[in-house]
Amino acid sequence: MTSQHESAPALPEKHYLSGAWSPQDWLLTKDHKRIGILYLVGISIFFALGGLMAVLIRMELATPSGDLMPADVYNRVFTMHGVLMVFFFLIPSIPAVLGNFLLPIMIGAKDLAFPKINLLSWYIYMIGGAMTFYGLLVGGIDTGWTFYTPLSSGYATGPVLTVAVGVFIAGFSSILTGLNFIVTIHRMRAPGLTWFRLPLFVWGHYATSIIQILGTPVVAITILLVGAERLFHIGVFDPKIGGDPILFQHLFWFYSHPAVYIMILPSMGVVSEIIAAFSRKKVFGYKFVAFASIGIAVLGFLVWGHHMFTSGQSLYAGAVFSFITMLVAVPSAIKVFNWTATLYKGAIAWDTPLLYALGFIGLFTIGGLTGVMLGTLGFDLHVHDTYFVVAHFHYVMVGGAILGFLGGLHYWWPKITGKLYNEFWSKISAGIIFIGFNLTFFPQFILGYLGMPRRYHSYPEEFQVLNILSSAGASILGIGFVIPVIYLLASLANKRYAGNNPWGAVGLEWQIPSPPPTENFETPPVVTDEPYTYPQPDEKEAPVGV
Amino acid sequence: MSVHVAPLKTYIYVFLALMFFTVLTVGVAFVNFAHHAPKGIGNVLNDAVAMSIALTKAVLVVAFFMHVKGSTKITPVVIWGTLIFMVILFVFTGADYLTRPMTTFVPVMSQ
Amino acid sequence: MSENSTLAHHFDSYAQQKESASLGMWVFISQEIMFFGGLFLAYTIYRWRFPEAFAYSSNELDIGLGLFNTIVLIGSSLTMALAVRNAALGEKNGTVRNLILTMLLGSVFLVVKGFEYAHKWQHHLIPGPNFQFSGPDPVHAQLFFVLYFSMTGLHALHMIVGLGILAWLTAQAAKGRFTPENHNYVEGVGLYWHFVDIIWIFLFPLLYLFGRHHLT
Amino acid sequence: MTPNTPIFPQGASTYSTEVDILFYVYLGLAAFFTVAIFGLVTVFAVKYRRKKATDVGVEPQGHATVIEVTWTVLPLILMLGAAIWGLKIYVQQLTPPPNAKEYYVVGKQWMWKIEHPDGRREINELHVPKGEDIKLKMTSEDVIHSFFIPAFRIKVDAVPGRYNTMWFNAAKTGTYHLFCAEYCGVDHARMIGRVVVMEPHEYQEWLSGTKVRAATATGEELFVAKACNTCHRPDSSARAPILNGIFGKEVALLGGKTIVADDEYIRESILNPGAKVVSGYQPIMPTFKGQLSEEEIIQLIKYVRSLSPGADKGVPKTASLAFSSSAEAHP
Ligand code: HEA
Ligand code: HEA
Ligand code: HEC
Ligand code: CUA
Ligand SMILES: [Cu+2]
Repeated sequence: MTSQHESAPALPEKHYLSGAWSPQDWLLTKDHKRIGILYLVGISIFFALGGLMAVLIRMELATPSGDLMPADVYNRVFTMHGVLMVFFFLIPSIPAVLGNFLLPIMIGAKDLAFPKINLLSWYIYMIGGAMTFYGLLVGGIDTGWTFYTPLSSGYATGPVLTVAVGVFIAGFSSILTGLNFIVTIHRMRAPGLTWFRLPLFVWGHYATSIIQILGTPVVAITILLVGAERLFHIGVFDPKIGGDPILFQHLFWFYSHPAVYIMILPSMGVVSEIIAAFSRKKVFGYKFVAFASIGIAVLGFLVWGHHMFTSGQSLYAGAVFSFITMLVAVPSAIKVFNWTATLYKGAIAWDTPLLYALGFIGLFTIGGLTGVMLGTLGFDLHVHDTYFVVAHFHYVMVGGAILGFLGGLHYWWPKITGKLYNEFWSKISAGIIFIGFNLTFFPQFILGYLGMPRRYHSYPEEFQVLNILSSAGASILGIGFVIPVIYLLASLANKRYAGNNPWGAVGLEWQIPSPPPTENFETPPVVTDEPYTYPQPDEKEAPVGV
Repeated sequence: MSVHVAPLKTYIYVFLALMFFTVLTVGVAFVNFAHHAPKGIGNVLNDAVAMSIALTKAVLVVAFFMHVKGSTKITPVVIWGTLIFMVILFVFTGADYLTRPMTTFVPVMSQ
Repeated sequence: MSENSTLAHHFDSYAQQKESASLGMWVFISQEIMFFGGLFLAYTIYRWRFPEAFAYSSNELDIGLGLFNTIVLIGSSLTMALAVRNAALGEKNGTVRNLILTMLLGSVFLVVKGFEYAHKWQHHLIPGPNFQFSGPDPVHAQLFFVLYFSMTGLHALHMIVGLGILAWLTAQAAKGRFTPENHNYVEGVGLYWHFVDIIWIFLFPLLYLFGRHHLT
Repeated sequence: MTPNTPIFPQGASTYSTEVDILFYVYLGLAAFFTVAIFGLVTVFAVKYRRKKATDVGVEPQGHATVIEVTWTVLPLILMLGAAIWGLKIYVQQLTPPPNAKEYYVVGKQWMWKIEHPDGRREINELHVPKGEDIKLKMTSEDVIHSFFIPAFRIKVDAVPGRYNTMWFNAAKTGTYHLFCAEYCGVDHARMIGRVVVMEPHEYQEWLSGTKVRAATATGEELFVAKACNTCHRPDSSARAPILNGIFGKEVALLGGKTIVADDEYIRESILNPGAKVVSGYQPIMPTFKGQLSEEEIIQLIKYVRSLSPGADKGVPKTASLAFSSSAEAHP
């Protein structure tokens, strides 16, 4: 990226970061942009914690015998890894950081509809996080992130209640964010910004919000019931009084399957933006991609039973869930194909965000295809609860969602901070992450097919070679994740300003200064164009690329 | 802006209707509809009647007390949307229970 | 749900602000419905599986108190609706009066509920080691009472929160904060209160009335 | 079918081969799509690389709906095909052949307790004869476990409060892994064991070679020891129904319903007698909850079943095809 030849852009005089910096100016801010930054701090902490747990997991699994830590410590480690990564990192990652920051700007609004609630949701998130962190400090819990009863309600040791309540609380942060987004998208769009002129990023978040509103409360009440059962030693799922543990699984997955789309849909939105910007083309099949988001959100609510094929769920229910699982893969396929088609005859600039987006497409495809395999009844009977599943979901969550998040972070970093990061290191680290990731998780597919169960602290010796590969990959991957932290932070001290539109991208967010002023727009914008309309070749436009 | 203010008596009528249905639902709870219905559906008939009455009451509250009639187009969409997902939750979970034999079974639990 | 009683800086008009507040409240209620939905589902499944246990357990509840409370709560819904109407008409005194009535009725409901709980306690109907049930199938009867306490407890919790908000709202109304143009808070709280009422409209037949016909 | 290399698991049942074939087909499909997507993305990214800073992409001409529909429908057909195939295999796994030998499995933190049809018990080991249909009926005494034999490509959860079943027909002798696949607490990773497949005659020898004397009493002894026989007496002064011949028959219950006396029903009658009272009797039977272990219950059930000779093999089908015992459809 070499956009610095024109009159060197200067930092605007007044912007959302230039205001007062006393603690209450941040901690009581109602500016969606500052709240986005607060969230960024929050999720980074939890990602680092979760990553630390991942490192411990991989160290333990380097040898077959459970020699590094006792079994119950290992169990706590992977449980906390899952809980932190899912509820405190990945679910809020893109919506609460990038969505918060960009969604109002992209639709030409001054803020989200309910700024106070937005701030409240951050506090709720942090309180939930603090409780969970406290739970971690006093030893962590060993229920698995899925909290299956009766293990979680009666048998597991540790501060299950604390962590469960932490997750319960954090759930409401997610709900409130979704609520805010829905109202904002419905009510705050700039004049002329019709639904089909919305960036796909906004569509992705709209779909995500639907899931947050309709799914999260169900898991909240479920977790509450588990907590009550633990507290009073008798409860709704308790088999001793005729309660059915499988009902817990229904309720849990009613949320937790759609929740995986909370993780991926925003990421898909980011990828759509990046692909369009870096190939300077309208996203191919814009409407198909937009509706695919909604399709995923709705169909995503109809497939949860594919996590329960071995549980004793009825055959008929299993068959229905399996078939609809195939249906839900279709909108994802539509997106993948449309992104690929967008690249066709584009003018593609190999900047770091694009590298992440391409990585996303490839790795999400692998993750998704293995998901389809898992959705196939006869096959799942073998690989359920083995490392095949672990590999599947890391491919979609790390290879998919996180790469999307990193891509978005790099893409909008100049907008958020007004600074450019180091181009060289960013490309190097993207490469390291790609290699490390595949080395970590590809061997796990094989392990799973060989039959290595997940959540195993020790394992038979014949699995060791693949496990060593995986552990080696994880250390590479870990390095790959640390480098961006360094150069992104370093860029803040950078004297080079990014300018309003370093990528030559279209979209409302690129028409305002970087970093944006507190009110976003001096004059309310009026939208007259379709999204992603790139000017035709001969017009001399923003100089970027190569 | 005080456009959608309904007359006082609307509220009173709705309240009276709600009272009527409340008393009705208590009354019919003691009638065994199974005696008057073909075997098979008889068992669920009482439940169906009670739930229909409750639904009617809910609709009254939503329509008049909560002013859905005077509100924007999107409100019914939100309500119907939510109900659809509730139905999904019930139907799919119910489908599992209805199609697997559920003989009750109290396990011996060690602990 | 609205941000402010005056026009907030990020809105262009009162209409936009009002519509946002209303949509926000509805989406919130949508969330609440799903929240209770989990419990209703559990109830449905278990009642279907253990009809006898549930019928006999249901008969332990006091239908008279249930009916009384239903009337009280619907009455409070009426006063709440009237309070909203008053606010829309700019009738400050009427608003305050009806809000106070709403709180009063809400409190009556909770007090009666408290007596019911105490009664269950005396009759050893609290699930757990001391649970005693003379009817058939005492094991599954416990399941009914677990659900009874979860559902009514959560409902009561919503009412307690509602009462707190109502107290605050009444104070605001007394200060004359609400105008015909902008009384979004009153409307929002009204929606919430009616929602709580609707939950009870379903809880009452489900918990108190089902299975009565078997046993008469 | 599967070579015994570190990359491919051992396959040792008739069923494992079918899963493998499905897997290989899937692998081909997945490889195709992965290579196609990766390939196209890379080719485009290289070929259409931005040359000048002012380059913009070329928008396609004409309608794209045909393309969109094609790449929506084609994958869908492929996937639905695979889903049907998977369903076929699954149905097969959920429908044990009628004459399968019945083994009982009880999961408990953190061990597997297994009982052979002849009453022999083992812990964490399962010896089975080759080439015979083996049915495992399982439950759990505490949390959910999952009985997983990778070489047979099957696992089924052992859930407290219900019986799930799995079946297999081992095709090769040998020793195979047995894992607990559902996370069940501290020593989940140690809840492992072996499945030993033997030639039928070896199995017979093995059975006779070891003393069968069970750790706990047999069902008949329990029936006396727990004083069941004081009420369930085959004479006219009995206060309780005679249990001879009830298994597999319909029983009339108080309240007008009927129920087929299957394992679950007998089990419930013992543990929660009040739940379903036989019409014409007083609900005086005490609960034996807390006085019997899961294994003892199985003994009692087997004993009650043995009182109905002939009925043992053919539990009538009740509601539907599913995991539970009462659902084994018989052709
Ligand atoms: C971001 C998170 C995310 C995403 C997006 C997905 C997406 C999908 N998942 Fe995944 N999944 C998880 C996270 C995710 N999953 C997690 C965390 C678990 C484990 C939970 C636990 O137990 O701890 C899990 C577990 C899981 C299971 C249960 C496995 C088991 O426990 O036995 C199943 C089974 O059906 C499944 C299926 C799918 C499917 C079909 C998709 C689909 O949406 C994928 C669709 C995408 C594609 C199909 C790729 C693109 C398409 C093409 C390139 C077209 C060509 C395709 C074909 C012709 C097929 N997932
Ligand atoms: C978003 C979700 C997410 C993410 C990102 C990850 C990331 C990783 N996961 Fe995780 N994983 C889960 C979600 C996730 N996982 C879930 C849900 C489970 C199931 C849990 C359960 O069974 O209950 C699981 C389980 C799981 C297992 C299986 C454990 C078992 O079953 O026994 C393994 C094993 O290899 C593993 C490994 C890894 C590795 C190596 C990474 C790596 O990608 C991590 C690499 C990251 C780092 C090494 C950190 C880098 C450090 C920094 C960036 C610090 C600097 C930052 C600041 C100072 C701000 N994970
Ligand atoms: C105090 C007397 C008493 C004792 C002791 C007793 N039962 Fe019963 N049992 C009954 C009565 C009475 C019934 C019928 C009413 C009912 O279903 O509860 C019954 C019913 C049953 C049934 C269902 C029979 C049918 O026809 O459907 C089974 C099975 C059973 N008992 C097994 C046992 C076993 C096994 C034991 C010992 C562990 C046992 N009973 C001990 C009194 C007893
Ligand atoms: Cu038993 Cu895991
Ligand atoms: Cu899923």
